[in-house]
Amino acid sequence: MTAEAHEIYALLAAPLFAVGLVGVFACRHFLKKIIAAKILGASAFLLLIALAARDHGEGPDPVPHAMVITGIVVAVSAAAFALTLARRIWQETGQSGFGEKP
Amino acid sequence: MQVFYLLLGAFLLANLAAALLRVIRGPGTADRLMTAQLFGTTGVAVLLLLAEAMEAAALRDTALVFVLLAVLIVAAFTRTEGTEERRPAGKGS
Amino acid sequence: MTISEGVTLILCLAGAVFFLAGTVGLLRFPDFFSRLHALTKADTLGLGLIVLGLMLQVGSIAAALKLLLIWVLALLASTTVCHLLGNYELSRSSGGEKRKAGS
Amino acid sequence: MNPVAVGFDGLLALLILFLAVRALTAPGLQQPVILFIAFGLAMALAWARMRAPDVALAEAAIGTGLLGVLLIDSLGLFTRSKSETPPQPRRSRAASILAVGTTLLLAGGLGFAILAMPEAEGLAAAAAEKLGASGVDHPVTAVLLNFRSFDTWLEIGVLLIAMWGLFCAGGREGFAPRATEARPGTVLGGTVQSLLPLVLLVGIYLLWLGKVDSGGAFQAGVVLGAAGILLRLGGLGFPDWLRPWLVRTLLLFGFAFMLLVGLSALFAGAAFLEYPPTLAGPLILAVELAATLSIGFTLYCFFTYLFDLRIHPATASSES
Repeated sequence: MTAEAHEIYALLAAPLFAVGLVGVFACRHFLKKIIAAKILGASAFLLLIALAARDHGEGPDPVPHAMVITGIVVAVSAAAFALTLARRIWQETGQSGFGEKP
Repeated sequence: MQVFYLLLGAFLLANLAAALLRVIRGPGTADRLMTAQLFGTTGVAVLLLLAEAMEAAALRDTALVFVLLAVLIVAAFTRTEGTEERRPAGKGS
Repeated sequence: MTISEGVTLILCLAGAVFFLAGTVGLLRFPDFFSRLHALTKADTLGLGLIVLGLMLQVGSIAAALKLLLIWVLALLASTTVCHLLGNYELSRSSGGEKRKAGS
Repeated sequence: MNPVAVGFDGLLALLILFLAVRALTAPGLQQPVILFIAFGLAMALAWARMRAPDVALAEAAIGTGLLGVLLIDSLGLFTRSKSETPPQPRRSRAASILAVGTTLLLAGGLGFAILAMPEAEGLAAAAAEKLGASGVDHPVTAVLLNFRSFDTWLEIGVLLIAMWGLFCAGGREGFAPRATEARPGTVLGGTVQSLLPLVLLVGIYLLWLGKVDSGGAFQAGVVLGAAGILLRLGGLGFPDWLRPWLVRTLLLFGFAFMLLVGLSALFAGAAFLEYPPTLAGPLILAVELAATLSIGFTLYCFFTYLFDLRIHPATASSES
């Protein structure tokens, strides 16, 4: 495993974060907002793991790995909750985004 | 040999990238889902190649999970579409 | 390079060719069913060849059997997915809605 | 150093970035959802490349198993009874330029910051040093269930709260137990029948593997949850014998069990959730088992609750 590979993924985290953050605000539909938030989260995980691997080379640091595994499960439960809210709003009002005319 | 496996993996990735055109063009959802399926199969192949290239046997378990759950997405889609039509309730109360 | 490595090389390359064929079919075939046909069959065969090639290289029998299991499961998944998608498209096109042929 | 490796990683990184951008800019909902599922699969490959098979396992099982299925299910809800792309006002040119500009600026700034980030010691050495006393041989499992078991406990708490949130936001507390609607003889039914034992086996295998290698409670829990989803999709409804009190017990089980273990450690004079080294192995196994059950069951409930809710909405006006 070369050091360069981790640099690539660490650098990938930057545009991913930007895309996700802008997406959270710019996308209208709830579903897309949720997807944007998930991409945002994925970029943070990516950075954690990539930096852990960069600083250690052989034998990755188990602490960030454990954190990311926990994070993935937490992120998915948050996404499930957000989806439920979005679906309820859609069923009650017919709105699929904020500030939409029903 | 390691280099060969990685090279082959990169080729399969390029394959995936090309297949994305079908997701973008559609026309139907079924067409698009087909590509998600392709991602599954090719992903398994890439994982197995990586397991060999990086000498990380644990990646084979990842591939196993990939392939076990490959059917879920499409099954969820056809089950969702198969259920009878229900309109969203009480628009604007 | 040993003989087994050579065989692996050839098998994996052949697998890659089938993956390529599947993708070309997915992109170039005019209607849904031929695309489905091209994709699900070519890819499973490609995966099978790669699995076969890699089986020669893994050290233990257990690992080789795991690879085989992965391929068998891929066959099952691919078949099921093919059936489900085909069925869906068929019922949709015969259910009054006109199927859009090609892209 | 190795141009082929750099080529592979570069290609994968570009693919991931393209999938993310396209998932958010594509019209309609189908493309974004399917591209996002592909994004998850590509991320799993990236984890594999970074020698994080534990993370790759979790991502693969969540991405293909749970989240993808939830999104596809929601897709059916949102695209129904309206045209596929609801008429939306076109975004003005200025707004698009603003969005692209902000993205580029943010990406550039963050990229610069990441490159400038100093190397850190990390905790790998500390974790490796204490591994002998943790009761397991796999460092990631040791961190999850011994060194940082407090995080894991709270994380199971988050799952519990999320399920609670689902009950509140969904408008119906609990499930609608219905008889099996299995359709014997269908291809999907047959596949589920042959896959299910294997999925369960792999779940248990992963749980067992966590002691020595990549695997453990989270991955096993996610796989077991996916097994439940498979069953639901195969036609088996929420089982009748799962009475509400049993559902609550199962949801609470992992959290309560870890709390009990933690408190008993506290009364024994140790810190909260501190295991005595001699008992660490068996205790971790017990905690893992409880955590796996709870995680798996909660994830299954996420899906089943939403799936049933879509078919049988809770709101009175749509009851038929």
